[in-house]
Amino acid sequence: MTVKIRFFARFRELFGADIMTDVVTGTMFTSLITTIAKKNPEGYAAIFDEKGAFREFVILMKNGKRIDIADAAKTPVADGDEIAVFPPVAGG
Amino acid sequence: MTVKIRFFARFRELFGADIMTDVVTGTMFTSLITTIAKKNPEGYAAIFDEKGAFREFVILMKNGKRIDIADAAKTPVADGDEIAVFPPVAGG
Amino acid sequence: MIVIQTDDVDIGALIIAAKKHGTGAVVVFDGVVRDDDITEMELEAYEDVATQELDKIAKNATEQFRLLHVDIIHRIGRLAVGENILMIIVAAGHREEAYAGSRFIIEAIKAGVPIWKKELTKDGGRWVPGEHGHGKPKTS
Amino acid sequence: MIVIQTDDVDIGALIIAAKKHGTGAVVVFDGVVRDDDITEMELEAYEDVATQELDKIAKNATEQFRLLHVDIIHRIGRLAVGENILMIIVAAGHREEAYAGSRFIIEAIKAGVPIWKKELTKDGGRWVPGEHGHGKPKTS
Repeated sequence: MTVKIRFFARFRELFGADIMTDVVTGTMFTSLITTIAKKNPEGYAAIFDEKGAFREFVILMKNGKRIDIADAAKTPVADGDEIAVFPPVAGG
Repeated sequence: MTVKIRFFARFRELFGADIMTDVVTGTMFTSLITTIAKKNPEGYAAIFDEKGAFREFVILMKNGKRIDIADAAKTPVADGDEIAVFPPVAGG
Repeated sequence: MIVIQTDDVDIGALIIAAKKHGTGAVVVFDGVVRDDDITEMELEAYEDVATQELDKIAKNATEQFRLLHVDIIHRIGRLAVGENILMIIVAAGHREEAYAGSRFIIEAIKAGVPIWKKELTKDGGRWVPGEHGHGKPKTS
Repeated sequence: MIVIQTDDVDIGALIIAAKKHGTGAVVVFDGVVRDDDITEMELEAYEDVATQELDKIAKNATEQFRLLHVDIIHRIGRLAVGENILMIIVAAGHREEAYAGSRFIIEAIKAGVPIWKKELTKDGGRWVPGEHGHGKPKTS
């Protein structure tokens, strides 16, 4: 199954805007992002702390809805999902 | 000596916009307006109460500066003064 | 521009002109003749004094809220429903100052500038009572 | 009109269009690229989600402050110093509601709409930190 991962702002500069990736059924949000992020050490360090946990300010979304960092490890992704990972917003 | 009296809003409708009047030296603000107002009973009742005192909401000015009602009886007018009498403001 | 006049102004052009160096926020207040079953609104001012008061209010707001630009245009004469009565254009470095400065100016105008409004209706008209009975801000 | 776009808009025309029946006050907030020693500002949005969030914010503000009209135009792309970033046009019966509604909308946008700004300088650029660390309004 295929999932689209979108990065914005500083994370976009590190990873690119959109990544389409094939995942196996049952893959969780956190493990998916961890796998993608590990391909880029600077990007990984921007998103994850030394213990491998999402940095506290990172914002996660699945199909436009916020996912709490605490829930991300047990939130599965499904075919066609749009996952977003971004730093704090600064519009206006 | 000559003084200009200006009425605004409802008071203007009752008395007219501007009145030029000759007064003797030593005339006080309150007595001047009382004299003018008495020529028009409806106008008088709009500005003065039953006891002949300025109604509490009436605003008085001399040359663009506020005169307190309490001070008006002992405030003299001088040649060339511009006196204004008006109801509460409602701009904006 | 601090002015009392019969003519309307181009708010869009004033916003552009308000953007002085350092501007991060412009706030516009536009008071409009509301359709309270009226045919027209008639506005009257003690013009010299009202203009002086508006100047003072703009100066106070500029100092107090570090505004970079202030326009106040108060119209007089007969205005139809939907027409602009009062336009306040304020520029500041940040939004907090722009909003606070704008609000300060409108409240000060309502409280003490000698301008009056009469609502004209099919059956005649009535003078709009001021929000502040004595022409000064309420303290309670 | 609730929109995220690169183009600027004519604020004067939007004010005129905002005057729905019953309007007594229009308040405009115009956020501008401030000259903080930058060459340009670059704005980026998660467009679909940001537009949905702006729609929600406009709806909440309309209900909470009985607004008669709301426009939110947030620009993205490269903007020069002095250019409009965000325009909020709000109409209401009375000024209290118009000011409060306008302020509610800008604070909600700052707090939670996925849009980002990068200040471009001679030496490179830096992403503007959000006012709210977690993308949610601070509770303290």
